[in-house]
Order: sequence, then C-alpha cells, then structure tokens
Amino acid sequence: MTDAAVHAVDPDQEGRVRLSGRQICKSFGSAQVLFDVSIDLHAGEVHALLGENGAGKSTLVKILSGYHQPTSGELILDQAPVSFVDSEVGEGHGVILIHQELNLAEQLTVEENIFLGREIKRGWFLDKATMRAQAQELLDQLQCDVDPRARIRDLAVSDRQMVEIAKALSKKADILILDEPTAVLTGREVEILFDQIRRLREQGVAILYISHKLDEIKAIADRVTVLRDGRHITTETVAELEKDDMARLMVGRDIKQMFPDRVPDHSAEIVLSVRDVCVDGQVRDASFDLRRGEVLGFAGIVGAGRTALMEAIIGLRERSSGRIERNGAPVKINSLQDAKKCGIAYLTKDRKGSGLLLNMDMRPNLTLLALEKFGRVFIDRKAEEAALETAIEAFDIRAADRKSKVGDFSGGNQQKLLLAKVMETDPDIVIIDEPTRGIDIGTKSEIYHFIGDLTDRGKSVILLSSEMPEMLGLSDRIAVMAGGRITGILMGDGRNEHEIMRHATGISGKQGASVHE
Amino acid sequence: QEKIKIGVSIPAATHGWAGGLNWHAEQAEKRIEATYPNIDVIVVSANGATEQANDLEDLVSVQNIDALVVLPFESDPLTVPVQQVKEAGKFVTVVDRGLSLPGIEDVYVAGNNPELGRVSGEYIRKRLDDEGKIVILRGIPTTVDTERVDAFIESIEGSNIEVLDMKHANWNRDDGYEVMQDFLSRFPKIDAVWAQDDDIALGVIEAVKQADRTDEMFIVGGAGMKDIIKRVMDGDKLTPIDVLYPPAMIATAMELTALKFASGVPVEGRYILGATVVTEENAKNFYFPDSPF
Amino acid sequence: MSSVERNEAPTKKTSGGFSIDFKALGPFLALVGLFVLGTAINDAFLSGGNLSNIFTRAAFIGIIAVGATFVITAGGIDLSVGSMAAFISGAMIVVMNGLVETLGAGVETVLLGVVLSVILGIGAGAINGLVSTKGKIEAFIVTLGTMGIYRSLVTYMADGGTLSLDFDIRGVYRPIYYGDILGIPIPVLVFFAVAVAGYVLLNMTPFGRKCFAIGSNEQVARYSAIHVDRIKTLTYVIQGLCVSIATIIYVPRLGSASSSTGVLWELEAIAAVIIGGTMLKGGYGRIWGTVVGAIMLTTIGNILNLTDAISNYLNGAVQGLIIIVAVFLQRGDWRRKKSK
Amino acid sequence: MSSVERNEAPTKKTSGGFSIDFKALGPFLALVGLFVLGTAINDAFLSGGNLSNIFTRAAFIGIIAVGATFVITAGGIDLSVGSMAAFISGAMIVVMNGLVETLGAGVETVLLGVVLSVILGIGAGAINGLVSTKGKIEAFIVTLGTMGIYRSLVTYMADGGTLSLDFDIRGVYRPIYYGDILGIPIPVLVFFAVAVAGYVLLNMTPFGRKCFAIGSNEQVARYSAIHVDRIKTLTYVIQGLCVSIATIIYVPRLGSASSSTGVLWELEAIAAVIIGGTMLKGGYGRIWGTVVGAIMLTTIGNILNLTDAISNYLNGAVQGLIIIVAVFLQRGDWRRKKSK
Ligand SMILES: Nc1ncnc2c1ncn2[C@@H]1O[C@H](COP(=O)(O)OP(=O)(O)OP(=O)(O)O)[C@@H](O)[C@H]1O
Ligand SMILES: Nc1ncnc2c1ncn2[C@@H]1O[C@H](COP(=O)(O)OP(=O)(O)OP(=O)(O)O)[C@@H](O)[C@H]1O
Ligand SMILES: [Mg+2]
Ligand SMILES: [Mg+2]
Repeated sequence: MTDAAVHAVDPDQEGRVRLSGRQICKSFGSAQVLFDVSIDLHAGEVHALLGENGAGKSTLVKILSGYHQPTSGELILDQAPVSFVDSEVGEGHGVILIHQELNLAEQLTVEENIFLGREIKRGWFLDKATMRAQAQELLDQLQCDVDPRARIRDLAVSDRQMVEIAKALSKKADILILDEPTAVLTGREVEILFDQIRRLREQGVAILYISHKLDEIKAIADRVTVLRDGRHITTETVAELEKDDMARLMVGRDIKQMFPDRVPDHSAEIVLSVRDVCVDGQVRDASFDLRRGEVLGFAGIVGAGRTALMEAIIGLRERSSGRIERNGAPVKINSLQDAKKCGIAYLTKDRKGSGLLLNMDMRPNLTLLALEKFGRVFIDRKAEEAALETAIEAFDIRAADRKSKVGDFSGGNQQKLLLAKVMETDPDIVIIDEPTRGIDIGTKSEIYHFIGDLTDRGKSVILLSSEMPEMLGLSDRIAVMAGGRITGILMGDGRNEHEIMRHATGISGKQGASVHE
Repeated sequence: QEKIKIGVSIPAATHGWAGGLNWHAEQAEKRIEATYPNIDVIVVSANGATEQANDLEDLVSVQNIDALVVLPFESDPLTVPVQQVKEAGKFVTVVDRGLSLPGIEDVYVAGNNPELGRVSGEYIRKRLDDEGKIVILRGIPTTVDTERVDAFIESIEGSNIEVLDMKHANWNRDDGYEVMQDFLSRFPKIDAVWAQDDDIALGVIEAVKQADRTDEMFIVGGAGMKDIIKRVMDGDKLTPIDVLYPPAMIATAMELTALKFASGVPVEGRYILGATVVTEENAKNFYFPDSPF
Repeated sequence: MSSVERNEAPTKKTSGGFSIDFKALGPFLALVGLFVLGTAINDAFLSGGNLSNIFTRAAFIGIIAVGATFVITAGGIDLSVGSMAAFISGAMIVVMNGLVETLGAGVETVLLGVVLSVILGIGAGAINGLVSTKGKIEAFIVTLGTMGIYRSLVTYMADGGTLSLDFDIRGVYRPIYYGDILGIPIPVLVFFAVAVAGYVLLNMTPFGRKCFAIGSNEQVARYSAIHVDRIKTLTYVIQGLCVSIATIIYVPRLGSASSSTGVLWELEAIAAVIIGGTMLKGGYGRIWGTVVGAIMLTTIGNILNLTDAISNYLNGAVQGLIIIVAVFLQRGDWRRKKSK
Repeated sequence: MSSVERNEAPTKKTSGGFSIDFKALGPFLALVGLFVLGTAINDAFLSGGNLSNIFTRAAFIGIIAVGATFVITAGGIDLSVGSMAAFISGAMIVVMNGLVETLGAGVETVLLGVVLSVILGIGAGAINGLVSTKGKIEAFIVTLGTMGIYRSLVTYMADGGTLSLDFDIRGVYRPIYYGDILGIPIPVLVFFAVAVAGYVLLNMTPFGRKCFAIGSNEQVARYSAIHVDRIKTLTYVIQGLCVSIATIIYVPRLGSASSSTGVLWELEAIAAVIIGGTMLKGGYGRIWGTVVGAIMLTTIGNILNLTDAISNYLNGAVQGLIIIVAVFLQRGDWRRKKSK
C-alpha cells in the first residue's frame, strides 16, 4: 500500500491514483464478506483482482462503483473522499462497472440496452438513427456481428457479453471495472476485448480487471491484487509473479496437478450413438458415438451449433430428423424427461436464464432436477438437507448464509451449485456446457478431477467448452463443429489447437467428418 | 330502556332504481327515528344474494334486531336465510320480491313485476292499434326481468305487433344507448321501444335523438325516475307515459313495520302496489325533484 | 409489483431473523388488528355466533382462494372461478331436481350432485389449463373468455331466472352448510381440511415444488425436466376442484343459482391470495396467508355491518381503505422506516 | 403467461421475417376477420352509421386502454379505472351544475369542468402510483382499494342515485360527443390523437423506453440509473389522464353519472391491452395493438346486437369464445403447427 501513497504525492504523473478504497469492510446481515480491504486504481494501468469464488471480488467492485455501500471504510477519488450513494453518482464520476452477471433487459433490443437510461434525444424524442449508428459503430469496434435491433433474449450468451462491453464503452469511462468479462467469451472475442482495454489504457483510463484465467492476467494486467476470504493478501506487479504464484496466493496452497491422468480406452462399448441429427437452421446431419468412460469434447466457434445439437439430443429442441441409440438400442427422446430416463443429464451454459431459480435458496435448487429421488408423494426434507450437505462438501460451495437466495451467491458458487444439481440425478452420460465458467482455478482443478472420477466409474461425459486448455486437457476425443456440421473428430495427437481451429473455421476443406489420429 | 331495532336489508345502489331504493330507505330511517325515539333503524346494503344472506345473519347475531325489513336481491336464494330470521323469532316484512315458500313473512309489501310488463304491453298495443314493429331492451337476466318480459309478451299476444328483437341492456344507460344504436342501424322502421326501465330509457332517448328518428317511434320505460316523469309531464312525444314501479315502496314497508312496534296495532298481510301508468295529466303527482332517482 | 420483493432483499438481511418472522406473521397480525377494531366497535363481535358466522362465510372464498394460490404461484391467473361456481351450482341443482323423480329426495341424490360437481369442476379447470397451455394463449384471456362462457351457460340453464333446488332435497342437503361437528360448523371444517391439504400439496410434495419453480422461472423449470404444461394445467384443475368443493357447501346455503351467483368472487379470491403474501407474478405462494386473507376480507364486511355510523354508500370506500392499510401494515416496511 | 413469449424464441429465427410481421399484423387480421363475420351476419354492419358507432364506442375503452398499456408495460396493473371514470364524471357534473349559477351555462363552465377532470385524473393516478411505489404495496391491492373508494365516492355524491348534468350545459357540451369534423365523430378523433400521442410517448421517447425496461427487469432498470418509482408513478398518472380524457367525452353522451357508470371497464381495458399483444407481465407493450383490441371488443358486442340467431342468454358465451379464438388466431401459432 505504501507505493500507492508515493503515487499520490505526484498527481501529474502518468500512473497517478484515480480511485482508491480504504479499509473497506462489508457485511450482509451477520455475514462479513470484506475485511479492511484497500486498493488503488491508477490512470493508464490495468489492475487485476484475483481471488477464489466468494472471496469478495464482486462485492468490492460493487462498492467501488456505488452499487453497494461499504459497512465501513471510504472511497477516495482524485485525492478527495467521495461517497457514491448509488451507481448513478458513481457513473457521474466516470466509474463504470461491467457486472459479472449480465445486466441487460432481455426483452429490449441491443441498441435499446446500450443506451438504456441515457438515451440520445433530439428535442423530446429519441434519436433512434443516431443511437443505431452509434450502437453499430460500437459493435463494429468490437467486431461483434449482431444486429443492433436484435432482442437480447434471442442472442447467444457471448454476444450478450459483448453488448455489455459495448454498453460500457459507450459510457466513456475514466475508471472501467470489468468483473469476469471473459468468462463467457471465446478466444477471438477475448483478443478483441484486450485490444480495447489496451487502447483505453493508452488513453489514461484506470482499469480494474477480474478474471479467473491467469493467462489473461499475465497478458493484460500491470499490477495484481489478491483477495482471500474477504481479506487483502497482496498487491504486486504482474511481472514479478508467475501463474503458479498467483494460484498459490489465491488458494493458499499449491495446486499440484490441474488435470486428472486419463488413459482413453477407444475400444470401450458405445453407450450413445447419434445419427444424422438435424435442427432447422442450426444443425445439419450430426453423427457421433460416445463410449463408456470417455470424455468427448465438442469444440467450435460461437454459434457453431454445439449447444443446439446437444439440446436437440436431449429433447429440449425440436429435431427435424435423426436417430439416437443408447447402448445399441434406438431410443425416443422427445423431452428432457425422456433423456433423464435414459440416464442423460445436461448442464446448461446459461445458469441465470435456465439453470437456477435465483429467488430461492440452495435446497430446492439442488434437488429440482432429481426431485423424485427425494420422495414421490412427499418430499423428504431430511434427505434433501443431507444431499445439500454432501453437495456443499463435494463441490466446495461457499455461501455466507445457507438460507440466502441463490441470486445473492457469488458467480462461481452458483456454477458449483448448478453442477451439483445436475449430478444429483446420478446420470450415466453428462453433457456439460461450459462447466467451469467463472470458476476459480483451485475449484476448476477439483471439477476436472471430479470429471475424471466420473469416467473412472464408467460414466461418459460430453464436454462443450470454449476454453482450449480444458478441452485439450480433459477430452479423449474432440469433435469440432462449424456452421452446424461436425467437421472433424480429433483423436490422439490430432487433438491440438491448430487442428481444432482448422476444423472450426472450416478450412479443413472436407465436407464430411474426418478422423485424425 | 332497550331500543327496538329494525334491520333493513336491501340491494346496494348499483343501478338507478336500487339507488332510489337506498335513498328512500335512508329518508325513512330519519323519519322513523325522529318520530319514534325508541326505535332504531339499521340499514345495510348488499352486492349480491350471498352478501345479503351474510347481512341477515349479522343483523340477527350482532345487532340483535327485533324486526327485519328485507327486499331480497333474488327471491329464491334468500328464502332460507329469511326463514332463519323468522325462526329466530323476529318480525319479518318482505318487500317487492316474494319468497319461494309461503307463510314466512308477517307482512308483504309487493311490487308487481308481471303487472309492469302487462301494463306496458297493453299501452303499446293500444297506442299502435294492434299493429307495428317494436324492440325490447331487457334488464339484467334475472327473475325480475323474466317476469316482466313474459307478462309483456303475453299481453301483446294475438295482435299484429312484431317484436323485432330483444337484447339485454342490464338496467344501464350506457348499455341502453349502445343496444338502441345497434337496433337503429339494424331496423329501418321501429314504431315503439319498450325499455322496461327508466335508466335504459334515458340511453335509448339519446340514441334515437342522435339517429334523428325521434318522430318515428315512442319509448315506454318503467320505474318512475324523475327525469322521465319530467319528460312525461312536459308532454314529450318520445316518452308519452311511464309505468310506476316506485322504489319508495321500501319506505312504506319500513313505516308499516315501525307502526307495529310503536302502536302495538296488529300489522300483517299483503300490501300490493299496482303498476300505475304515469301520463301527462297525472305526472305532477309523481314528480319529486329532490329525490336522487 | 415485483419491486416489493426485490426491494426487500437487501434490507432483509440487515434487520435479521426477527423481520423475517414478522413477514410471515404479517397477515396474522393484520387480522388480529381487525379483530381488535371489530371488538371496539361492537361487543357482539366476539360472540361465538358472530365468529362462527365469519369463519363459515370465509369458507367459500377461502376454499376457492386456496386453489387460486396454486394457479398464481405457478405464474397463472384464473378469472373464471366466480362464474364457474355459478355454473356448477346451476348444473347441480338441475340434475338433483331431475333425480328426485327417479331416486327420491334422498342422500343418493345429493351424493350424485356432489359427484357431478367434482367432475364439472375438474373438467372446467382442465379446459382452462389446456386451452391456455396447449393453445399458448395468455391465461388472462382464456379465463376471461370462460368466465363469460360459464356465466352464460348458467343464465341459459336458468332461462334468465333462478334455478331453485327442490325443497325436499334442501332438507336432506341442509346440514352440509348449517350443521356442525363438536360445535364447529361443517363449512369451517371443510375449509380447514382444504387448507391443510393445500398446504401439504404446495409445500411438501414434488408437485408443489414444481409450481414454485414454474412461477419463478419457466425456462429453468423446463431445463429441470419438469412437464411445465402438465403442471400448469394441473393447477387449474386444482382450482376447479376447489371451486367445486366451495360450490358443494354453497348450494345448501341458498339453494339456488342464477346469473348473479358468484359475481366478482374471482376478484375476492385473488385479493385474498395477494393479501396473504403470494406474489401475483408467481414463484412464491403461501396457503396460510391465503386463508388469513380470506378471513380478513370477510371480517371487513362483517365489521361494516356492526355499525351504522358509516353511510352505506361509503362501505366500499372503507373496505378499500382497510384492505390497503392492512396490507401496508403486514408488509412491515413501515417498521423498518421508523426504526431507522 | 410468459411461456407464450419464451416458447417462441427458439423457433423465431427459423421461421424468419414473415412470422414476425405476422405477429405484429395479428390483431389487425383478427379484426378484419371480425369485420367479415359482421358483414356476413348483417349487411347493416358495414353501413357508415354502424361503423361510426363502433369506433365512437371503442373510443372510451380505447383511450383508457392506451393508458393501461403504459401501466402494464411497466409491470403494473390498474383495476381502478372504471370507478375512477365514474367518480370523475360525477365530480364534473356536480361542479358544472354548481357553476351554472355564477358563470351561466356557457363554454367557460364546460372548460372548467374539463380542467377539473384533468386535475382529478392526474391526482387519482398519482395516488395509485405513489401509494404502490412509496408504500411498497402491490399495485393489484392498491388499485383494488381505490376502485372501491372511487366508486363509493360517486355513490355518495349521487346519494345512491344519478347525477344529471344541467340541460343547458348539455346543449353547450353536446358537440364534444355528438359532433364531427369532416364526417369523423369527435370521440374518434380524440381517440386517434390519444393513440398517436401514446404511440409517440411509448415508442419514441426516453420515458417510453424506460417503461419497457422497468417491465422487463426492474433491477436492470435500477442499475441503469432509471428512477423506477418515478417512472412507475408516471405511468399511473398517464393512466389517470387517459381516464379523464375518456370521461370528458363520456359525460356529454348521456349527461349523467351514477354508481353503475364504468362498471367493469377495467376488465375491458386490460383485455383490450392483452388482446393487442402487450404482455401482462410487463416489458412489452404495443399501442396499436391496444387500439385494435379495443375496437375488436366493441365490434364483438356490436355483432351480437346485429343478429338474433343466438339466444340472448348466450351472448356472454359467444363473446368469450370469440375473444379466445381471435387471440388464438392472431398469435399465429396454429400456422406454424400446420406448416410442419
Ligand atoms: N446481496 C448479497 N446478500 C448476501 N450475501 C451476499 C450478497 N452478495 C454477495 N454475498 C456473499 O458475499 C460473498 C462474496 O461474494 P462475491 O460475489 O463478492 O464473490 P466473488 O469474489 O466475486 O466470487 P466469484 O469469483 O465466484 O464471482 C459470498 O459469500 C456471497 O454469498
Ligand atoms: N434461443 C435462440 N433463439 C434463436 N436463435 C438461437 C437461439 N439459441 C441459439 N440460436 C442460434 O442458433 C445457432 C447455434 O447456436 P448454439 O448456441 O447452438 O451455438 P454454440 O456453438 O453452442 O455456441 P457456443 O459456442 O456459444 O456454445 C446460432 O446461430 C445462434 O444464434
Ligand atoms: Mg464475482
Ligand atoms: Mg340508525
């Protein structure tokens, strides 16, 4: 903290302190989540904030931008104490926060969301032409290919995040705070975002950046602050820290091995076989086999149709054609209930929209999918409580208050709960769509080992992920999709980033599925 | 000494006639309480048969009344509740709509719904010389409405009067206006309108005026609303007569009941009010400009 | 409307456990307040007879409102309950009267009437549910439509007049409304049984849990392998069943049905549900709240009959005011403000 | 109810632009269908007089429904509009009658009546809005309460009877309802003007956009620096203003007000809004849909008056059926199923 004081003496210096939090404490009810945390944001610098799920990162940045009030402590903006009574005041001072949870009105269009609350007017009326043009400009700047007139509810999650970013950019921030902006983005989009962050840094904007992806921290951040259990652990320059150091500082112990050791058995029996599945406009003639004890990865750029294919397999989307066989016998899966009966479970990537009941507490959320397990006539609350106990243990779910609404949980803990919910059905085949979105590195490794255990027990996993290391580290085989088709299934040494990209972008040139050893 | 309590249960003022009923009940309450200091009158109003049954229970159980004056929302559903009041040993006066079982009430002050229909029908028949096209605007589909309409139809049977159509106008001016507008666009020739109720009649008048067909037809309402009586008195060609169905009957019933307790004279039996025809000549006898109805 | 819930979320925690209890107790406290008011106005209020009257009356609306709690919790709405009640009453009367000739005015006739009522209630509920889920039409529109349809049907059956139950049958059927067991009126017992059954179903069974989930977020429910359409339809069926039970105890009271039977009961039922703390947008329902809400509404009507200090014309105003104030007090927000 | 919207999302993309157009056109097509039906039933339907009647009548409910579109879009509901209309009519009549003595039965008197109406409308709307937002009470309960209050007030003012406008004033005021400009009745013109103003306000101003945002997600709105309570209150004020405008053209029609004025208008207004495609849960509103919805409702009533093929007792049933079918057809889901 002393170096911050040095900066503060010379306000004209490039790295001068713009905004700092001093001795911030925050409690929700009886649960204290922040203890005397201090942080300085410098102009023209990217400051990273690291910490496990539930460490208090989001809470801290909400305080810095006026969405929460600190229980004690103060904010200092340009050497003067300030009080952001609400986010409006914060924004008035140029502090812009991109929330971890998407904050868009789903029924409104992209353009309407970007300018929500600060519409451009001509006279008394909305200047729609200007807003559309500016929205288009912002989206172009982010190389984001969505129509400004599209409704948010029709967009893919990653596109929604890009809209959030566009919205923040349009606000002309002096101090920009990004809370896990890349959790739902793909590699290409992350690069675009980084270009923007670098550009803003050049312009002297102070940036606070939260992510669980340590590569990103190395790539973009200048300094890093680590929080653990609501306490400030350290603030250092990124150059001085290796990724392992960061992980250790966060978790408080060494992470020995990220991925489980796996010995793929390519001769195990086929448990699921999908043939010629089509979904109108989204998937064409997808066929693949899944073996017992296998992790089958699905890679592809956004909109390649992976989610559509999976939802079609489990009966959440209408198939226009195609067959599905389970253990060699044809099965009819026309609804998720059918899929459940076939021992297939699905973990959605949209945890807020289709994953969790945010206004309820953990217990009903955990058991919702496997409700009949807890009694057909009456729900056995004791069994539910026991299951919750087990899940909290198994998935390391950290909630300040077990009775609080799931919507108040930290993002990562929501994700863990969602995973626990899906696993409650004890499926033979799990389809997991972005399982580690927003999960800290320590827990990530636990989840990877958990998946490893599953396959060791003879379960099979289909993994949809936009994180390349995860895809490569876990999958025995990798199916790549492009434009609604499976363009290749990679095995063995064929499983590398280059091959995946080649198939994902469609330059592999082949029409049908190709197999690479 | 304990006051004698007379409970009065009537329908709430949800349409013109019922409004008049409430007004007259309130006036009668004031008069009776002023005249007989040892009588307390309690007026309650209900929005439906169930609510009225509730009111009767409350009058007995919490107000501990000695006598009940009731104008049933509908005859049938209130028969048993009134019977229970009677069984609790109270003096019962029933007004307008008779109960479905005989012998419950001590006094019956009866309006005469079929009579209203019959008188109206006979007037129209005579006026049109047994020949012509008419339309009918009905009230809310209830027994009261059905009795009136049935009697009306019966009274024009055998003549060449053709009922072009009848529709419910729910004893409501706005509905009367709209239904009449549509009758006017449908039927090029209408000789007379039976509106059955003065609220409806007021709507009909405006619709006919708007269509500029005032010379073509006349309108017969019912009840004795002051606006219509005034028109009759002024000799308006559109409303030559009105058929009386006075909401003041509630006051009559209340006063009869009070009399029984005040004077001790035996009061019982049936008092049937006729359906008097109001014409230009006698209208001034029925015109009360201060009444809200 | 949802603002109410949302606004509270942040403050809830700070005011600690007591406030949460207060929220659940809210409706009860408001009811106690009403009882105090009633007693203050007239001593007779607390008499056994009067209390028994209040609870017996609350049974109609209360039973219907228990059904409405399911519908509303699952994110739906049913405007047709009042006319459904009228229609079922009418059909019961017509059929029972018809059976007198063959079966006589005995218990069998009444039982057959009861069976018919249950069948019609379930059927009418199923129609509401299926048309809105399968036809993908807003429940508001569907039940507004069926509201007109059922009311017309009873008017038609009664030929514009009143359908009246045979007086011999009334004698047999009468105890269902007027009878009591150990001094507790039968309608009150039925109400209690329905409320307990509703409570168990809503709070202790998978079905109830699914209603909460659907009302809270339909998409999440669908992704949790819940047959959303089926469950929603079932809530309307339960509503229909509740209407039929209410009708079964209603018919012996007045022994008749007409087009004016049950008018605006839907509004009262929904009001009872909302007063009880269930959210109109769905996702949160509370049977006991509903029961208290129904009793509150009835009590307000009763209190107005205790005094003639207020002009009859102003009944509606007083009623409206009391409802607003009662809900305001039970929400408990004023306490928080004051304590700040 | 939200299922309807959500279900469509996945299919929407695939079915392409046409389907979206169809959805917006839906209400219009349903209206055209009704007109065809009307013409088939009776030639008189298409006569200028009849059409002018339909549109003039639709003006009342339509104007009120334009206001309701704002309230519902922002996630609220207003049940008090019918009794508010009755109350405002009554107050206008009382005041104008009173002014005759001092000002005479001239234009000034009418103007003062109109000014009073606007003040009362805005005031009543503000009360609904403020009590529900500041008091944190569900709008359903607040407006149910004020519904009773306003209706009682008019009953009280009228002494249970009818308030009648002075006949001299009627002469002056009459043209507002019965007059026309270039053959178009003035109420229709006013309706059109209100609809255009409503459209502009809802779709072309920041205020309208904020209504959408609040109805869609209050939390997001709050995070976007939108003064949620203020905007919500304003929607009720707009609703009140619309009621007052409707009243201003209603009073000269029959020159009277009583406790039966405006009964159930709230249901009609909400129905018009929902038929028009606005979502009851908020977040999406469509003024033109509302206008068409109001005209549809009026047309159904008119068609039923033009035929005697249907028993009068069944009017309500036919009305209910037509509403359900019309909404089903306009939702356009049946088309998709068929094309599969
Ligand atoms: N509104 C709230 N009410 C109650 N508890 C809350 C609320 N917001 C956050 N918390 C609690 O505060 C703690 C810190 O949460 P926070 O969201 O700041 O974590 P985080 O570091 O951002 O985690 P993640 O990496 O998972 O996003 C968690 O235990 C969470 O449950
Ligand atoms: N609810 C929806 N409504 C309309 N279109 C949709 C919807 N969901 C997905 N799509 C479209 O369908 C196509 C395939 O989407 P899908 O989500 O399956 O892609 P994906 O490859 O799984 O993407 P991701 O990499 O983000 O998981 C995309 O063009 C997408 O925009
Ligand atoms: Mg976070
Ligand atoms: Mg008195």
